[in-house]
Amino acid sequence: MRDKLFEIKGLKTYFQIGGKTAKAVDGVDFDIYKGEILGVVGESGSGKSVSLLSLIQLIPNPPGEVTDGEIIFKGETIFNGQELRKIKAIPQYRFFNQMNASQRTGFAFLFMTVWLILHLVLPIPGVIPFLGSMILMVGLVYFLFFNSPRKSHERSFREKMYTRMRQIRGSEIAMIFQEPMTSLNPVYTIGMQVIESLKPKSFGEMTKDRVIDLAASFRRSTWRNKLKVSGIAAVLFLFFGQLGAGWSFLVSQMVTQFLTGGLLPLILGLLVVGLDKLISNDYRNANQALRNAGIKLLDQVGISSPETRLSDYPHQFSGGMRQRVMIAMALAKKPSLLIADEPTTALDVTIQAQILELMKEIKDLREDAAIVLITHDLAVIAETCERVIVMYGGKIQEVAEVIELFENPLHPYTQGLLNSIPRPELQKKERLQAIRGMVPNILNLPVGCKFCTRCDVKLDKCDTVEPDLVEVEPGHFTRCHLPIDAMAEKKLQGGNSPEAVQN
Amino acid sequence: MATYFLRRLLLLIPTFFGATILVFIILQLAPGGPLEQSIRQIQMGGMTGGEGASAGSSDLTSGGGAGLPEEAMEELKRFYGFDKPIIQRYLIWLGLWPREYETRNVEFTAGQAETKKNMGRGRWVTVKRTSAGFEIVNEDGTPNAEWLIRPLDSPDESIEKALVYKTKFSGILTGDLGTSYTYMQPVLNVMKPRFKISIFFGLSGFLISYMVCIPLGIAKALRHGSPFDLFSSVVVFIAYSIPGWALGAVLLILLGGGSFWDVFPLGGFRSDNWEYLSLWAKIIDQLYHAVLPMIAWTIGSFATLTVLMKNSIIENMSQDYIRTAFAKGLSEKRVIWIHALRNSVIPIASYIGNVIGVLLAGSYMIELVFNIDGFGKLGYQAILDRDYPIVMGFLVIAVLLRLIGNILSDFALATVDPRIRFK
Amino acid sequence: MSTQENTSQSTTVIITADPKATQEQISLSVLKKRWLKFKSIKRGYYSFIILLTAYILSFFLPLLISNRAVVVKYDGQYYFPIVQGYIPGNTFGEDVPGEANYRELKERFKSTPGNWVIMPLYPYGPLEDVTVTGNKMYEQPGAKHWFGTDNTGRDVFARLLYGFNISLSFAILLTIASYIIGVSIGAMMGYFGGKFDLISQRFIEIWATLPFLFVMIIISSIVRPNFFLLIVILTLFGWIGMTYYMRAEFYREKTKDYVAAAISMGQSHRLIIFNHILPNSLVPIITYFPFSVIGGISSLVGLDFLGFGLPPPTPSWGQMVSVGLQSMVKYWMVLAPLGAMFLTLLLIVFIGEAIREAFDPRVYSRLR
Amino acid sequence: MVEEKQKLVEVENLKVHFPIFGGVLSRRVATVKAVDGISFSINRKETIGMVGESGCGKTTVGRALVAILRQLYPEVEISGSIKYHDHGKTVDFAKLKANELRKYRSKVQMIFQDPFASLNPRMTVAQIISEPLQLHTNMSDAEMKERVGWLLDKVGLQPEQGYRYPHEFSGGQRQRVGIARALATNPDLIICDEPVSALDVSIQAQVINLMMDLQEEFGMSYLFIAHDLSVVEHIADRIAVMYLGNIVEFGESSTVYYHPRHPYSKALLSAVPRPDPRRQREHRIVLEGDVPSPLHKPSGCGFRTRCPLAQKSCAENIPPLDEHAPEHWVACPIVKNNH
Repeated sequence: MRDKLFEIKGLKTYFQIGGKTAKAVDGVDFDIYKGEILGVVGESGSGKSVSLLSLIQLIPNPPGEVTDGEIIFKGETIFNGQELRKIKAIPQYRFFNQMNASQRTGFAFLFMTVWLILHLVLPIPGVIPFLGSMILMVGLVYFLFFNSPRKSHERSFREKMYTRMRQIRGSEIAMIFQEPMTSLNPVYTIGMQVIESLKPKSFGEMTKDRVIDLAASFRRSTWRNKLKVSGIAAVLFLFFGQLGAGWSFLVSQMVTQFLTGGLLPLILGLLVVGLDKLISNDYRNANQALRNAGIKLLDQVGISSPETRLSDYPHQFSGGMRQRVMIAMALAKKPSLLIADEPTTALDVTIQAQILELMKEIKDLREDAAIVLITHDLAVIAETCERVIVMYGGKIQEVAEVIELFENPLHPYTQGLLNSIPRPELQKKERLQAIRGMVPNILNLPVGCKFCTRCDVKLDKCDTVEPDLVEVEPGHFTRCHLPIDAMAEKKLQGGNSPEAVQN
Repeated sequence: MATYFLRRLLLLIPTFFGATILVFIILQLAPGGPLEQSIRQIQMGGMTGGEGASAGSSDLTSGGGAGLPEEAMEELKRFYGFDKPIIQRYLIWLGLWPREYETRNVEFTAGQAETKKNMGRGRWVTVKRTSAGFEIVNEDGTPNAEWLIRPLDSPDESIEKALVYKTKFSGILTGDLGTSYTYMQPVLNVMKPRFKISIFFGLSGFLISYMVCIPLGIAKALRHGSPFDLFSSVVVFIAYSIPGWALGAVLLILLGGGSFWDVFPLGGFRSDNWEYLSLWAKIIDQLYHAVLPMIAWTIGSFATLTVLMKNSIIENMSQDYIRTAFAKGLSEKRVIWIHALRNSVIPIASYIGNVIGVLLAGSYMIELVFNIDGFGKLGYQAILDRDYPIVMGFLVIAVLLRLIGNILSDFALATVDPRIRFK
Repeated sequence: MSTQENTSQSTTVIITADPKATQEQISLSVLKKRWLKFKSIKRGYYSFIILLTAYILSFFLPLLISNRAVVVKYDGQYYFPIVQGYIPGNTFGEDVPGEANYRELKERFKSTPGNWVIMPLYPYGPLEDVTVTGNKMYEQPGAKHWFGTDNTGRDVFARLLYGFNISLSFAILLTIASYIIGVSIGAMMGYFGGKFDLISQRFIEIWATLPFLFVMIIISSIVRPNFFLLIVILTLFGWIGMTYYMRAEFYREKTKDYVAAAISMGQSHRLIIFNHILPNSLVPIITYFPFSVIGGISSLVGLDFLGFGLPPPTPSWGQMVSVGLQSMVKYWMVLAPLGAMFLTLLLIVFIGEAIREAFDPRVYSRLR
Repeated sequence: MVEEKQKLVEVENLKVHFPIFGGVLSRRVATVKAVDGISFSINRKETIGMVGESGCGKTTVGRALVAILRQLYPEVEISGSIKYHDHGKTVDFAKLKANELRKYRSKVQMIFQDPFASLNPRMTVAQIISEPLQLHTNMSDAEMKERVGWLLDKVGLQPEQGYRYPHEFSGGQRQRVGIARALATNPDLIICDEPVSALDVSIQAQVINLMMDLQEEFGMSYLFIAHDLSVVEHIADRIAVMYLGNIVEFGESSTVYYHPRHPYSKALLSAVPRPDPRRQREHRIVLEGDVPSPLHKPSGCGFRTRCPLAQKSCAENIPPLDEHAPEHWVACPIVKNNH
């Protein structure tokens, strides 16, 4: 077996929705090996995206939270659920822990009201003491009612975890998302965003770049253009100047206004050129190197004329092109893991083919880099992946090598998924073998096997007992009573020889 | 983008004319105009109408200046330009139709063929009545080209009246807002000093509210649900529930030294002895007077801006591109200040022009409460006095500012949002 | 699938999870669900209850706060001045000309058994001034006049409460009137689009460029407005804001497939607008309603303050403030009406926030 | 396919253009040629599949066939004809006035892509389904109630569920409601605009089965617009492949699916991923670039900018749809010459 890149153990991610807990991911264990293409397949609400987002801690918190589990990256534990559980055991507030939230606010307001009434009763000495007393009041209310030691512990735990995570994101794990149309920042150029994933520029550096750009465009513009701009500015100055002066039409005044307007753009231009001179050559060279790296990245993902496209904005790109830009950004630091979350769902088939080809190409760039492809489309899995995880109801239902999964699916859900796709061997207009019923709501999952509400081969115990994820055949895990029982029986028969059967 | 702005600029023209026509019609058709105001003044012996318009207007609409002789009425009408049809008056006001000035009456009794008239500065002309009309002849007998003449209606058959006048094109398009009836000065001259005061409050209020609201909005968004957010929400709620001038009034009562604490001056823009103070004392005095009005000024946009900023940040922080930015491994600070902020100021940018529009026109109440001789108060007083040139001038400037504000909004929007630039 | 979608989808299908459970559950329309959500936001809900009660009570103010007695028994006969209105003083044997002074009457009847007067809870009216004996100008707040009296000796507390009813009624009527115009014009602009939209937009742009309050002052300084005329004038300017929202709303809703479905069935424009799109465009109408009411109250108080609002004897908050501000020591005439306005507006803000929260819940999510 | 084919709809040279206004004086600056001269016909009881990438105009064709474009976009320009044969009578949907159209609206209905947006959230399911009945029949309330119950039963929902609101249903159930609404007036033709692409994989098959069952029972025709080629191949009798507002290939579904002739169809089909991990994919044709914007359509053949076989002559005029084989039309002279 290859080296493990990631180990995920017992991962749980819960969302708080309207006072209820949605167990989006509820105890997921899997490994990612170096250099593999792993497919994760499932329908909406199966938890496939959330589990991978949990892996790089991109779960919006609130409302979501990675509550438990362990994430180990190359032997280093980057998220430790045990530690978090210990913190959660600390009482929430410093005082009055028995109060609920509305009581707490109620008492806080009562406290403040009493304080204010005291001010009305007692003589008011002046403004400054009054303000001081107000500040004191606010401070006291906070300390008595809202100070929470648990929160600060939790905050420092998360801070530590996120700090480490940010070092890993981008450089070790990169991610591309389903919606290429919204995944790029609409107000920054492609160049800025691509170069940012190589090296984020500070505000000062961005200003410097702006100056360099402006100076270059000033130098580049012909004298004709410069005169044109000057002329327009001069006329505008003259018009508004005269308007302000009540149309005096004094010649000297008009000449001044005209000249001011005319010279202003030139002076501004020279100012920018002057500023441009102040910028050091080292900076320019470093900048140029970064820019070239950005161009190379865009070129690598198949964007034509990358030099000019660097200064375009995302809305000037089509969906497929944006997804290429996303891939370019993800590849910037040559990460060891690329997570692609339904990268082609929003795209047309022909563009999907392009993107999938591209993903395979980048696979060849780095031997040991792994790719996780999340999708709901089994056909895409069949074409690209080596190993497949099937998810349903926030749990892994089946794990197998891709050929094994398609030829010998053990879980009824996997079988159902495969059967509901029209296949060439079906007669035309023949009814498809659909899975009956609906995808259960994530807030209201069954107690036993998550698939029991739609399963055609359900046993009685399926309603109450959830099977474990068991390795039925080498490398083929499944979470279904039927194959597990069958295997156990086989083992029993095989292990205990004929005597056992006789008994 | 150039065509976009060119279009916006071209659209300014019809909007400007539309708006001024509307107000012109309202003002000119309505009863209780400057005419009645003058009549009342004449009747009451020149008493000024400070009591508020409430008492004045209605009882005059009916009988009007019944006590005045017809002639005086005509004279007044002509003075205010009410003897012409409204379209002509509008065009005159715009400066597209000649305005009559330096008018003089001439009268011909029955049979009289010519009369002499003093045209000022010791010059005399002879006005002749012929069958074709009137003729003006200089003392030396040459026809006069400088003066024009037109007949007037006369109630008395036997007397024929005419008006001798000069014309010029002078109106809003030539930069002439007319002459104030009450101040007897060009409107622009009346407005200028008051304009400065309003700009002082408007601009500094604008800056302060942006400087407070944007960081506060961001902080609230990032600490949504925390005690800090809750406490600042209380302030926001209070600011929502009290109009700026009302807060000003309360502050004045509490801190102005009337019944409670004496911390700040009662109002005014500066102390009376401001001229004689040292520079440092001048600054202190100015600030001292400005604190309360400024609070009242700022509170108006405080709640809206803060909530707008907060919601905008919250909304943008849950966008996909923020997730992309985090997935790149950027620090939280950078994601907020570089990626979320620029997108979040888009709605605020479109709010900027709005502020410019309200900058001057929206401050009557605060200026009234704090007794500051600003632009708003001038407009208010002009309405009371029926000083139509000032009212119209005020409107023109308010409309222009609002239009410029709209363009400024568009410009600000185009600066922060490149998608607009390529429309 | 993004997490965002994940969470939002799961909120929409909460009830569908278990088909058996749904059958028993009473089906709720969207509006009912919103109402339940609003009820669950305590601050807004209680504010709503308080404001509603206060508003309803304020219609019965003559029973509670008035200088006219509720019942007078005099010489074996019953009088109901509140209902009957003006009763001359000599009816009850008072020798002062004019209306009976029931407070004095009450004092007098204490000594005469069989005759009695039942006064309202707070025995001062909003309109009785110094011409009534016993009333003084600028009386300090105290047990007799809770919030003092004004420049003509009228009781500030009584005027305050009557002013509450007037302000709120005014603002609500104003908002309804301007919404009717704004919604219909905006809806037509959004639905029909094309030339009609373009022309209306130009007109609205012109209309919106006018400085609203200034033109308002001009108009009300020319025509002496009464309650309804003032509503009409303010409506002339107030309708614009809604058109933007409704136009945008109709533009958006029109592109949705249920409208395409209705068109494909051959449904008429009128029914598509009223039965299909309008019920789905209620969110801005409902969420902005409280804030428009706030705007209405502020406008009225402001106009009253400037002296261009309701005609003089009407109890109005703004008028009290303008009198009070003339001298800094009559603090009660500024603080009391402004305090009342503040409390009213605060309640409406709470209601408005809760409504917004119920209709347009913002999911706060944060990545790190 | 021996039974006699009865034509239901004949589309001839249909063009749908959307003008774009811009510039300082908002004059017409460009035209989006969403549909640029297409002709095809639909027989009774037949399913026509229509495939193509996004922006190729397939949805516009569907909307033109139910004649809702003019109401949705007042400025749209429609030319050509959509002849609808209603038992001996023939009407042209492209030219009929709105009030005359109303009589025929019950005969052509539509199912929409997004089950969340196509049902009015403020109406109960029963109200939604009874709306077309109110408009096109004179049923009494009791009859209507019965009919709605029957329809709900037909699409696999319980009649009691009629009193609920759309938001209480899952995506698949909503799509069933949409089908019931389309079915209410016994239409001859149902336009299905990507009816399953918003649904979960396991639900898609249920809805497709339902649609096939209903066609079996009621005998209406479908125009099945989709981008999922394997589904289209399964359900459709004939397939039309669209590219930039034109049909580039039209024929029996298995012919088009397994033996495409037009280079675009070939590329499109080879790009479809197949659920077979052992399949070798060396011969996959990966097209370069994106579909050009319909605002700047290339001259001549729209596909020539991405076509591996493109020649100079392709830029000259739009290739007509020729019958390359019996019942198999292809709009590419080069392929024809090569055969």
